[in-house]
Amino acid sequence: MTSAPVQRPPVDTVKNAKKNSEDKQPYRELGLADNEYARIKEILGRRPTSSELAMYSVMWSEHCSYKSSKVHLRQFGEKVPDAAKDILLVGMGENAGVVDIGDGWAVTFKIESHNHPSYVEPHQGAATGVGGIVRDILTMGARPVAVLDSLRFGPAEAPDTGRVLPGVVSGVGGYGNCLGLPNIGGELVFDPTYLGNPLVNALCVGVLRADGIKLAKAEGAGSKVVLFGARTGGDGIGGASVLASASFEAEGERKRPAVQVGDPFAEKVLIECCLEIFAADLVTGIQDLGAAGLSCATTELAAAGSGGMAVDLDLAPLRDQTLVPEEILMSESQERMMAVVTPDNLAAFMAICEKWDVTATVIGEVNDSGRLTMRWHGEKIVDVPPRSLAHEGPVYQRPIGRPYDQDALNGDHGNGLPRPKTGDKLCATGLKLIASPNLADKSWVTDQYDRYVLGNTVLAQPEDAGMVRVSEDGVLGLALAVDGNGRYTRLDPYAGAQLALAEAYRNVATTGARPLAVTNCLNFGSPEDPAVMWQFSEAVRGLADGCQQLGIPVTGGNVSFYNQTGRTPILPTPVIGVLGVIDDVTRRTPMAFTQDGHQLYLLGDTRDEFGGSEWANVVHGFLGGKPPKVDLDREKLLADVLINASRDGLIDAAHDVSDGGLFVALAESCLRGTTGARIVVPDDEDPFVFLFSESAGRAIVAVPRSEEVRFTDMCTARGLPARRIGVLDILESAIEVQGQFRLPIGELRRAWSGTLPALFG
Amino acid sequence: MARVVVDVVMKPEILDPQGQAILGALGRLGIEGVREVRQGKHFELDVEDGLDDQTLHRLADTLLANPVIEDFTIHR
Amino acid sequence: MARVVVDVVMKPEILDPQGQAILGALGRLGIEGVREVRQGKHFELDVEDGLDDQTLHRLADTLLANPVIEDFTIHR
Amino acid sequence: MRVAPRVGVLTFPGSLDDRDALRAVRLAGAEAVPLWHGEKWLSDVVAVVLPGGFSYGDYLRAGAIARFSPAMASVIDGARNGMPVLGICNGFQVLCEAHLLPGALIRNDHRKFVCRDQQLRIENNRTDWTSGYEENQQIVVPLKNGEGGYVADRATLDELEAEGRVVARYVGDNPNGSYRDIAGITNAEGNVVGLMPHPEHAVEDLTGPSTDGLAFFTSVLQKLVGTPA
Ligand SMILES: Nc1ncnc2c1ncn2[C@@H]1O[C@H](COP(=O)(O)OP(=O)(O)O)[C@@H](O)[C@H]1O
Ligand SMILES: [Mg+2]
Repeated sequence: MTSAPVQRPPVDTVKNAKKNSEDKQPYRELGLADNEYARIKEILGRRPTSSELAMYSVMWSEHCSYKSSKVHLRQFGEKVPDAAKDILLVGMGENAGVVDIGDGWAVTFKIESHNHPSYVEPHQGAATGVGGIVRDILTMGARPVAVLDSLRFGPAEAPDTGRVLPGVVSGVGGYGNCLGLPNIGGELVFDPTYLGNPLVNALCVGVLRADGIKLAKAEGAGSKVVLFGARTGGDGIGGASVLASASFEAEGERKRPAVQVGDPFAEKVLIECCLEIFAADLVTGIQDLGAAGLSCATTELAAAGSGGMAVDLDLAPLRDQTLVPEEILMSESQERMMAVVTPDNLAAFMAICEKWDVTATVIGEVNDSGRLTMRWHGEKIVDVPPRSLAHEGPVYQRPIGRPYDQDALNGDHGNGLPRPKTGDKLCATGLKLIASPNLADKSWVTDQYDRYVLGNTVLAQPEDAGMVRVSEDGVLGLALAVDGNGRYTRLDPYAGAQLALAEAYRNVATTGARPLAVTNCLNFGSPEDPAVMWQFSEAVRGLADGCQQLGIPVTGGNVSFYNQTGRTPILPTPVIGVLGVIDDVTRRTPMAFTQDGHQLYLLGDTRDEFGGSEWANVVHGFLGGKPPKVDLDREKLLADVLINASRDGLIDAAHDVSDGGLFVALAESCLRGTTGARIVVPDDEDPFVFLFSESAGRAIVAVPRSEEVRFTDMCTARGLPARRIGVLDILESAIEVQGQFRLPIGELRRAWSGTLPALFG
Repeated sequence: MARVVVDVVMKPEILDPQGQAILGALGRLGIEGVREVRQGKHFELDVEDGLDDQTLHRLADTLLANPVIEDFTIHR
Repeated sequence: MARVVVDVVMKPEILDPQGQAILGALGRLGIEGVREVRQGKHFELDVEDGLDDQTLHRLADTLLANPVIEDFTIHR
Repeated sequence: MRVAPRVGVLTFPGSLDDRDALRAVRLAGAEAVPLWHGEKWLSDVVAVVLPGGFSYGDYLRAGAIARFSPAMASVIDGARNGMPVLGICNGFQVLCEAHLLPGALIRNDHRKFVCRDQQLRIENNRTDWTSGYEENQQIVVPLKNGEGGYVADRATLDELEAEGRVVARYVGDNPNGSYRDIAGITNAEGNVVGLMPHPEHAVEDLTGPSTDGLAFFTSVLQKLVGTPA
């Protein structure tokens, strides 16, 4: 024995792997199944080196390979509506989809989850979630222009919610604000099933010229592979420690953090640097480093390009000099990008990086060998066909089984739940709903987000959809809304996904924008649980069919499995983002009631539908029966009317009717505005159903008297039910439901705005 | 009454963007010879003499530091 | 190479919202016996041995602390 | 036709509201000139806006690192020679760090970032940047900051009050714990103004809560061209 200074562990080389082909490897600890490991050996004709094993394990993980969801997600591609084919410039499969919005402009947008990290370290988990999705958008060649965040937590009053929620909100805000991206919308939902498993889904949208799209491919032998941005550290490589201890002498525990800390300033600089590089047209391919870091970036670039790449891993700039190749390959350090640059462009590329003080290093070269090879200290440690990692991962048809309690759940409609019958009780029910955490004022959250930066925000929360002007010298705009409903989806996943889609679609149309495309984040429990897989497959089918019927394509998204506490899964929660376009942002329709004497119309049909409703949830803690009926043709018709009415200047305000029903919609528009409303319950309606039912396909609109005839004629001609239900009244600062109750706006506001501050300070 | 100091720093393996930003600025200030900077938090507490070490530790662990990403030291 | 620590605290007459918030949270945690909390910053620098005291002082005075509102101490 | 005066907007790494400030300058009728922190040369501009944002991430103290940039040396020279300089939000923090304005800005008392439409009272309309307002005019502009609490020692505060150097004060709830509700101050000469809220985000009906902020930019233009713009 010598007492030599700490020695670097020996590196497992390709040569070594050929020689000692039967060496035991810790593939199971890395999450690879026996058959998967066998396939790797078959692909390579030998055992993998430990670096290769690291790469296969991350690239073939559920998160990166979509092995349980792939067979279902295919429907999104297969069911792309014909009408949408020519606007879809980039479809699913790239970092984010891109749609053509006319005038030479294109938009790219995508939603992604960061659920598990946000539970462990709420602030950093949420922050890096925003950072990751912004890089996806940037990678397409776009300038990121806005973010939205969809958040779900356990019960609002639970102590752990008091830990997680403020951290998540400060993380979303801290990162997005520091990047200078306006936050224009999102969701905030509480339900007990999210207590040990919050959902943090972040959406980013970017704008680019339609001819400026960048793709993740490494083409052109001789081109340089440049790693730029932050240095690589030991972040998020908990898994690699298994490798380290098994293949190296286990000399104490290696300290590798599971938590990543974000550096929004570094990302802001990286964005500006990339945009300058794009403007000068200096890259042939580009990829962000997200999950699976360098493993993912190198294999995806190589697999999509001319097929070969040689990397010298020693050249990767490190934050921590003790990292070994396996760790470098798995590290999820934030704020990094990889570009493919022709030798001619390299000097110009480097000069821009220098201007922005961004570290940039050539770490490899594109070739036509068809192999991805990597060297470390002069030895070859990786030699793989890149497609085998990036595209040819395992695919599973997981067992599917309807949950044992589904029929019982659907069969119990809660018919016995007592309903308020008197005016006083209806009023008390309304107040209780509006003060409940899911429906209360969200400004405790949204006031922590900058909605003004960039100076193009036309609408932001609490409006139905966020809207931004595409360019400051035009009036073309885009609108975005994101919605999900776990309770509806639990009752009927096919319908629940469609209801979420319908709501986001309706929210976009309510502002006057034409819905154009869809992104989605599918948050579910374990795919190994057949009941969860049933929920998942039904939700995907529902969403794909729904998009086809509405004529808008799914352009991308994200799947998050294993959202459960112990063996109890969260409510199945597909979160749907819909993007819309508006020709003239000055014609937008806001939600606020401001004009005295305007006539209030309810569009759509109201039915006795309380399955999964906020009323059943808040008042009775009950979940059962069927969710509201889905009628997507009706949603289309409603959207057409809202869009045309906005364009022709027939309406002054509009708000969609969803959670909490008509009463909540009226309350929100009054609270946002300056007038009260006098409402008459139609003779043939039950007041409770009229006020609180959650029937889909509805909206309220305020119509100036001068436009009333034109507006109602339009509805009649198109066959959309439109009922006059009241009038706006500037002198009456109350919601008065004639013959039932009169609720002063002040009292309403106190109930609505007090809830979150009381809970979170 | 006694003065207790608690210093909180990022765990060494965790990225410290704050320290990095300062290091970058030093060049512009024309100061050479600083190799590494880490920025942490410094708390000064005035505590009654009866406050025991265990409570102090709990205080640091739950309130002053975030043990997921930070380490702390107590100087009594 | 040497480790230098610089601690920065708000001047006593400047309000310290973070310290106050911690003091408030202590009650909720059921911790008694803490009278006052002030939150400052703690810097750990790795400096070359040649770096003189004067430069270090300038570094603290111009960059690490804002003398308008903060005091600092250097521990070499 | 007279040539529009050149008003610069200085971008630091991490500046965010620089485009908005450029737009506001343009809408006011001046020529908006982007300036880069690394260049000492201020491109012949006759006034400078230091925009909002998080220069260098604001990790150390807001504005602490930006003040050392080459361009700031020229801004400081210019300011001492009477050039109009407006610091908005992060720019205000930079001006304090650079000692062009007294006091400092610290973490909001509620320790959260806050974005809201804020009512202000313009108390000093004799500065280069506020001459277009009536004295004590109330305006609404966006406020958005995490470190917006204005602090200074008592002597400084008393001096500011006595000399009428409080340019703008918060009306209604104090949003961040600023001493004496101070939202903005000026130097003794009235050419350097620092303001926490964001007038450049209240210059268009479409995107702001009002157009109340525009007068900051028309005021300086009027000063520069001598006649109403
Ligand atoms: N976490 C959040 N981030 C940003 N905006 C949010 C968030 N939560 C809710 N909002 C906004 O608050 C408003 C009301 O939300 P919600 O009632 O869920 O809208 P809707 O029912 O129309 O989908 C919307 O404008 C929404 O975008
Ligand atoms: Mg809505």
